This record gives sequence, structure tokens and C-alpha cells, in this order.
Amino acid sequence: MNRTLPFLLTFIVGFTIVIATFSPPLDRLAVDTAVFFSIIAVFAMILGGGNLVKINLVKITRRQRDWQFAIVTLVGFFFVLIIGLFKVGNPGGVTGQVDAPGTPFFDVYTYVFVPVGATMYSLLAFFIASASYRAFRAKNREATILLIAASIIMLGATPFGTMLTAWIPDSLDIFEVPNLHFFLMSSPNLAGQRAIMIGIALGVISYSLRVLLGVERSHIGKDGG
Amino acid sequence: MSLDIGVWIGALLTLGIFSFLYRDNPFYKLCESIFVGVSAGYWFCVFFFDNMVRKFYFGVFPSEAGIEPKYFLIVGAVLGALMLTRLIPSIGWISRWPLSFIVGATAGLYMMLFFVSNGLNQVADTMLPLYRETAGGDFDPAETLGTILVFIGTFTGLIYFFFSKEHKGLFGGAARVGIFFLMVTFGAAFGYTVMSRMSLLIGRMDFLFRDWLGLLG
Amino acid sequence: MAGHWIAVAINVVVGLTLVWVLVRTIQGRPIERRIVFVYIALAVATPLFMKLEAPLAETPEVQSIVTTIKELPPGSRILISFDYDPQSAPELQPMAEAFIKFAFKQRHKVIIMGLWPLGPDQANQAIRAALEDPSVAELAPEYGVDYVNLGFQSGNEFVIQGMGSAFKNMFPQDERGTIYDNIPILRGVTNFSNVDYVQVFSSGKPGTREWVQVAADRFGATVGGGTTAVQAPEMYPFLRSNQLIGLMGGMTGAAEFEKAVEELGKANTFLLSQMFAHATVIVFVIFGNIAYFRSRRRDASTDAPTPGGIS
Amino acid sequence: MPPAPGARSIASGGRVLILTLTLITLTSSLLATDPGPGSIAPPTLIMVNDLDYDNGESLTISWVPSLDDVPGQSEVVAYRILRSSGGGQEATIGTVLAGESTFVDQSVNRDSAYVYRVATIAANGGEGYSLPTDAVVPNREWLNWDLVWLFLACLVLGGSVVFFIETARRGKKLFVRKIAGLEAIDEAIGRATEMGRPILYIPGIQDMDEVETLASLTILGKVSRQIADYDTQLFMPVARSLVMTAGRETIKTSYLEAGRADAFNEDMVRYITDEQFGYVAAVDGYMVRERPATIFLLGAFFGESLVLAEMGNSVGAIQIAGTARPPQIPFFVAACDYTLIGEELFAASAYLSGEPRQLGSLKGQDVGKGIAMAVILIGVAAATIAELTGSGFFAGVVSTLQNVFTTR
Repeated sequence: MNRTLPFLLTFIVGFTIVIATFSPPLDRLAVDTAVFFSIIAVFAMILGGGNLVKINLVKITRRQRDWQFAIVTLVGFFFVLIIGLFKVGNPGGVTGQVDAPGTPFFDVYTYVFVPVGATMYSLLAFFIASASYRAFRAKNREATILLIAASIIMLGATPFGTMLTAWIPDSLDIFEVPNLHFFLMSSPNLAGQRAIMIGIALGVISYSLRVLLGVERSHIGKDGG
Repeated sequence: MSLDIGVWIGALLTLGIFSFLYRDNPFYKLCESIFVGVSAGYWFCVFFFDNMVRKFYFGVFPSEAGIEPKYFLIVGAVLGALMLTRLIPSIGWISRWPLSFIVGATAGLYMMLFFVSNGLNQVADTMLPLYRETAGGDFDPAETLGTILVFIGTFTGLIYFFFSKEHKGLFGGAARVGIFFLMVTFGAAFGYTVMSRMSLLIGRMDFLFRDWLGLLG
Repeated sequence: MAGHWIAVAINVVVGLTLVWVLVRTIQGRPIERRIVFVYIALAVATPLFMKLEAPLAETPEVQSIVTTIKELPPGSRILISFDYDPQSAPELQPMAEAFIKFAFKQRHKVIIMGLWPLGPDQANQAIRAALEDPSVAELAPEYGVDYVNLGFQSGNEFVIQGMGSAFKNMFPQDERGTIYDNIPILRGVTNFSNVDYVQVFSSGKPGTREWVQVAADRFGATVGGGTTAVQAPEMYPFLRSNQLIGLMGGMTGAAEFEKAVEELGKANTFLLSQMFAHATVIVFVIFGNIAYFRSRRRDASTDAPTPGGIS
Repeated sequence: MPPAPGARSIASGGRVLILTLTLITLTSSLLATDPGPGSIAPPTLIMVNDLDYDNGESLTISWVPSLDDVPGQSEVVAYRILRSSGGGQEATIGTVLAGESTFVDQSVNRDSAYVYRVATIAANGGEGYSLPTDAVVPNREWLNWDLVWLFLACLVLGGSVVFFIETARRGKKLFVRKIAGLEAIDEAIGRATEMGRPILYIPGIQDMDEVETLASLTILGKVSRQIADYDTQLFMPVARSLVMTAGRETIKTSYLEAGRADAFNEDMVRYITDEQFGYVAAVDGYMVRERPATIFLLGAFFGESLVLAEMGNSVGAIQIAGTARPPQIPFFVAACDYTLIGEELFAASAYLSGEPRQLGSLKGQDVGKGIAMAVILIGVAAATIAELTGSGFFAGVVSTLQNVFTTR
């Protein structure tokens, strides 16, 4: 029972959605399933939020390393939760949009969330620079091709490439960086992308079939668990 | 220099995060902790109102007259509520039901989606003549070369992914050609990613120098 | 102008110090990553103060968007999906602003929506920026008649699929709460067959890929993309097979679009920084590899273990 | 979101079956060109179309605009669409602006027959009514015949996967080549055990509605089964609550199977935050503090891939990565020891299980690959011959193949 019902559920739901693709009266199923997913995800978030609170409380009570920052995390979490769920300061009252402009909730987003998020993201620029100095080595033929292609793209993506090869005569203009750039993108890159995409498609189909047919059932768990 | 308190908070947080580049420090940890807590709370609220209130509640109890209630959504809510059985260890296994539902739906949906867009259509689009002419009817060397490369690359790339044959001999050679094409693809991805990340950094710098310090026109 | 010359001077000095970096790297004493960070910071920041114009090549991907829009008769309906959030705004906002200005000047009707919660807000910012332009302000595009913002709808690609039946099902009302049927611009707009062009600005999933897979493949819509640079390479297969009509990739794509439609804006300003940053990365790749090959040759001759430092 | 009163088929192509075509005679439309004061020409040629292969929930009404509806003039304001069914009262069901010539009625029932009229509304308040159409019943189709080739392709591919699963089940040995990244898993887990340091498993940052996340969790099942044997510490931070629940379930199952239920602990899987870089910041912190010996990065990754991989590299961990997102692969290739590319990620769970039936499915997907390659080869050859010789036969072959493999 513990394993059979989940298996049947997976099997029936999965194949119904596959069949629905071919049947106009059923094709809204996929859309409705997505709503189901959203609803289930909210319940799961209760578990996730609870986990976050629990972990940080443990950290504080046991005075683990950096426990002071756990307080900051909890305060931030509950602060946003309260102004969000109770719609504090929302001009539309309890029926207003939760993230309507002008609410404290929106302000937190604009003044904390956006700058921190964008800055975290831009740290990547620095990491890339250090990786290109320390990690990107032409260790073998494959890596060399990767690096050359990357350099052409980086050059071609800015005016730098145009300036660098502007002297090349028109008859040989295929060797100008912007043209090389387009050529690389639209031929070898396209071929590689396509092979990857077709491969992924087959991989997903085979994987999905294994799951739906119950050949792969690690998500179902073990009896009596 | 800006007089807007929001810009100031943003700028200080930006500098706090950037300080991590020098080394891990309390200023960074503070920004990080704020971010983790605030973002978890933020997404919780957004998901709650969007999914539970708007989709579920107003789906079952429509706010406007004349709209048919979607009672079947209650099944979704019941499945969701079953997730909470995890809080009681002895019946926690019931949470496998909603999980099984999600796994089945995802597998079924993606199977078709990938089959059509990633699989079939890409195969169809590779079927082009290896001899190309310009609009004027002359031989077009660039297009011809391009099509030939796309064909060879796609073909050998697929060979690389074969699982049921050892990469040896002619087959292995073809797989090797395939991996070269994959490497160009990854190189292109690398180049474009550098471009993207640099743009974000430019955006932050622009914020600091223009919006905060007012040094740029 | 003083800023310009100071920035140029800094760059000359910094450029010269690269020789020191090269020498150290060759000697097997690579510089610390924090020094690399300083180089990148300077390469990005200083060009913001410079006043130079950089040449830019025309690419078919971007030009085909421009041509498509230009060839539409005035009054055509353009659907724009804003599928990104403020974090990707540096790359996508300049693009979106230029596109909206262009669409208004071509006298097209603009229908805006978002698959990302904050997309429609980015759209409003872009509209505000467009309306500040005197030549757009002159045309006085009117909300509800010349453009509308349908707001955000969650559900990712399923929203697009739902729109294939009827936009109204997915967007019963616009962002301001007006009922779909009462919005003049939407009269007669049932689904994709009633819009002439779909433009997507996206930074991830759901994004251009989903629009291609659902709106273009299933419902035959004409879709053009505007993506972050990271996403761009993944779009080329769709471009080649005409599932995607055109593509603006990252800041460069935006800069080229700005130039093509004569709306020079932020993207062109930022392009110089972009160029310096790329050059810096390439220089570091070259330096790193020079050191690598030298160390390999040393290994081959002395059979010594690989020197540390490069990890 | 209100229920869709008239959801229509997803893909019905453009072919429209004309069920009814009501012609208003030429005479009457000519007469209408000379409207008296206050009257205006009605629209003509009212057609009601039922879309092919839909759910029978919509009808499309189209017409030739009134002769008075001239672009640039404002004599005609709008058209009104009126409908009656079963001899009942006629009612206005919609209005469209002048210049339009179609209306989609989505409020129809499959069981009723409908009669339509369209009226021109003039600026001066006058109205001109068309003749009523014949009665039309919207048609529901249970199968979308436009997709018949897709269906067959599904059968062939699905059939070959199922066939090889069956073949393998009956005990036939099937060869599967080595995948380096997966061969290394044993070594990677062993190393962590020797060093007495934890193993970090990162299942990407997407939710359970992403197939890469599912694949990652199945791999987690196999990996954690081995980890349980070795008695090594495992930590899995996640960015989605559902993944947390599913991950716990998966690991718990593995530990039960290994007979190590005692060693399982819910805190092995921890929810951080849904926010991409909030998650990254926390995971980076964990790496710096705990210095895991082995890191798995398997699943759907975005911009954070480089930060995570670089950080893992800098703490000296063995890293096995895999994703189906091409933009992130180069960073994994650069900073990790082994990388599973695209399809290999989905094959991994089958490969790791070593179970014949699972390996059989890999063989099945290779057949799919073989078919794709054969079709590409035939298609390209035929297209080239057709281009060079102008042969109609080969052109026909290409267009047939393309037709079969194109669903848009």
C-alpha cells in the first residue's frame, strides 16, 4: 500500500498528461496540474520556513558560531513575514496587492532585496576574472578550442573586435571578428547546441518513462518507511 | 551625492557585499544574514498570496458572480495538506502521495515538451541541402560551409552521446569530432556569460557613481 | 571633461602595470586573486567617465527585429512580455526602453504582460522613460488605447498556453483592475492570432525559450527575443530554424538596436565599459596560459612536480 | 482566475473548416450601398467557422465589412454580434470596433445550434442588420488529428525504450559504455570517508516541477545509498521546500535500504531560502567553514554555478557536476573534476543503479538517437540531391520528412 498507491498515482497522472496532448477536451489538464503544483508548493513552504526557523533557533540557543547573525536572519524573516502576511501599511488594506508600490513590503524589496541581489550577481564578474586567470588552461585540444571560441565571442561582442580587424580587405571579410563571431554562433555553436538538445530530449523521455513505468521508483520510498 | 535614504541603504548594502571580495568579514555576514531572512520571508508571502489566495481561494470561491467555481482545486489543497503529515513522523510516509503526483505530472509534461521542441523540431531543421545558393542563384560558399558544419556537428555530437557503444575506432573518432563541436558551444557560452556578468557589474558601478555619488551626468 | 582625461590617464597607468603582472606570472609567482579583482573594477568603472564612441557591427539577428517592426503597418498590435526582474535590469532595461520608444514612434499598439512577478513593474519604468522622450511625448500615447499593462500572471509556460485559447482567461483584467473587455486596445484581441508580433525580454525561465516552444511552435505567433547575454547562445538554434524571428543578446545587442532605431541610450554608454572588461578578461586568460605553458615546459625538462600557486 | 468559458484546442494548425457559409445576395448588398437618411450598410458574407480539432467551445464569426466602413472615416463606429439559439431570444454577445471583421464566440455549448447576425453601428446611431446565418453546432473532437505523426513518433520511441527494458528484464546482457564522471563517484565518496570530512550534495536551485531536479534526486538515491554504507556525513542544502521534503524522503529510503536507519537525520537536508543568491551566500559559507571533501552539483543551475564551483575548487574538494543547461557547463568543466553533459545527467541514475531494466532504457534511447541520425542523414542527402538536380521526387521526400518531424 505504501508503495503501490504512489506508483499508481505517478503512472496515472503522468500518462494522462501525455495523452491530454493529443486530445483537445483534455488539454487544459496540464494547466490545471500546474495550479495543483503551486498549491502543494505553498504547503511545502510551511515545512521549509519551519526548518529555517528551527535551524536558526538551535544556532542561537546553543551559541554556535556566528549565532548573532542567526538573530538577524530570524528578525529579517519574521519582519517581512508580518508586514507581508498582514499587509501592514498597504493602501489597499487587506485586499490590496501584497507587493503594491508604496507598501513597506515593496520598500523592503526595492531597497534591500534588489541592491543586494544585483550586487551578489555582479560578484560573478570578479569570480570570472579570477577563474580566467587561474583555471582556464589550454590543457588539451578540447580546452584549447573552448578558449579560442570564447575569446572570439568576447571580442566579437564588443566594438573591440570590429576595431581589431577593420584592416582586413573586404574580399576576406569572413575573417573579421564580427563575422567570425556570427559564423561561430550560427554554425558550430548551433550544431553543438542541437546535439545537446536532441540528446537531452531523448534523455528526458527515457528518464520520464522509467519513472512513470515504475522502473525508477526511488521517490516512492520503502515499505513501512 | 544622493539625499535619498533608500539609495543610501542600497549603496551601503552594495559595499557590504563587495567587501567579501577582500575577505569574509562581519559587515558581509550582516548583509548576507539580512538577505537570507528577508528573501525567505519575501518569497513566502508572494507564494502564499499568489497561489493560496489568488489561485486557490478565488478559484474555489470566485469573487465575481457568473464565474464557475473550480471545486477540483480542493483536491490540490488536500494533496498539499498531506505534505504536512511530515510533521508527524509516524504518518510521514503519506507525504509521498503529493510527491508522487508532482513527479508524475512533471515527468509526463516534460516528456512531451522536450520531445517536440528539443527533439523533433531540431531534427527537422537540420534537413537542409549541403549545397546552398544565394538569392541570385549563384553558389554561396559561406552558407554552404555553414550548413555542412551544422550537419557534421549535430551528427557527430549525437555520436558522442551514444551509450551502448564504446568510443573506439571510427566511432570513437566521430565522437571526438563531436566533442570539438560541443567545446565550441561551451566556449560561446563562456564568452556570452562573461558579457552578461560584466553588464551586471557595470550596472552596479553606474548605481554607485551616478545614483549614489552623483559623479556621472 | 576632466573626468574623461583622468579616466584615460588611470587606464594608461593601469595598462602599464600589466607588464608587471605578466613578468610575475611568467616567473611562476601569479598575482593574488584580489589584485585581479582590482583590475576588473577599474576596467569597468573608469570607462563610465570616458567620452568615446565605439564602432559597432550590424548583425542579422538584431536587424531582422528592426525590419520586422518597421514593416508592420502602423497600428499593429505588439505583445511584449517582461520576463525578468530588477537584478537583470542593467542588461535588459536599456533594450526594453529603446524597443518601446521605437514601437510608439512606429505608432504601434503595445500590450504588456509579465511571466515574472516584477516584470510588469520593469515595464512601467520603461514606459515612463519612453514618455520622457520629447518625440514620444509629442505622440502622447494613451493608456488603454495605445498601450496597456496586463500585469503579472503566474504559471510560467502554462500562462502562454492558456493565452493560446484566450488572453482573457489568463488576464481577466489589466494591472489597474480594468476588466479586459473594457480596454479599447484589447477589443478584438482574443489570442495570438490577433497580435502581429510578440517581443520577449527575458533573463531565464520562463523566458524566450518557453515563448518559442509554446507561442511560436504551437500557436504560430511571430516571436522575437531580447535576452541577457548568458541566454543568447541557447537561442541560436531557434533563430536558425526561424522559430525565433530575431534576437538582441545582452548589452551589445541592445546597443546595436539603439543604433539601428536611432535611439542612442544607456546601452551605448555602457558598451565602452563592457569592451574594457572583456579585454581585461582576455588578457588574463592569455597571461594564465603563458604561465601554464612555461611551467609545463619546465616540468618536461627538469621533471619537477607542478609548481603550486595555480589552483 | 475565472474558469475559461471557452478554452480551445492547443494546436489546431491554421486549417479552418467552413461549416456554414451564408451568402447574402449581391443584390441585397448593392441595395445597401444607397442607404437612406439614418440607415447604414450592413456587413455582408457572414461566415461561421468551427475550428478543427478543438473542444467544441468556440465559433469564429467573420464578415465583409460594411461598405460604409471606410478607413480614415468615422461613419461606422462598431459592429455588434447578435446570437440566438433554439429559436430563443436574440441577444448581443459582443461588439468590436469598426475595421474589424472577426469575432470569436467562446460562450457556446456543444449541444446547441446557433444563429448569428452582425449589425453595423453608425456614428449617428443608425444600425444596419445582416441576414441571419444558418444554424451551426460547435463540434468537439476527442483527438487532434493534426498531431498524428507526433503520436506515432511517441509510440516508436516509447516502444523502443519499453522493448529494451523488457529485453533486459528477461536477462539479456546489454552493453553500456563507461561514463567517467559516474565511475568517479565511488572514489569521491571513499575520499571523503578517509578524510573524515562531509559530502555536500547540491540538487540545483529549481523546484520539483523541473525534470533536472527529479533526475538529481534519483541520483541522490543511489549516491546516498553508498554514503550510508561508508558511514560518511552528508549535507544537502536546498532552495525549495518541496525539494527538501523529497530529498529527505529519498535519503531516508537509502539509509533504510542500507540498514542504517539509525544514521539518518532530517537535518541532513536543510532549506535555506528560495532566493538564488541568498542560497549561494549560505552554501559558500558552509563550504568555507566545513571544507567538504566531495561536492556534487547535479541539477538545474543558473548563474550561481560558477560561484559554487569556484568556491568548491578553492576549498580543495573533489567535484562532480552535471546539468542540462549549456551556459553553465563550461564553468563546471573548468572548475570541477568531472562534468555530466546534458543527456548524461538523465542517464546517470540508470547507469548508477546497474539494474538491467534501467540500462535497457538507455539502449532504448540510443535507438531514438539512431533514428534521429538516420533521418537527418536521409533528409540531408535527399535535400542536397533535390537542390542539385531539381528532382521533384527527392524534394517530396524532404518535405514529407519535415512534415512528419515538425509539429508547429
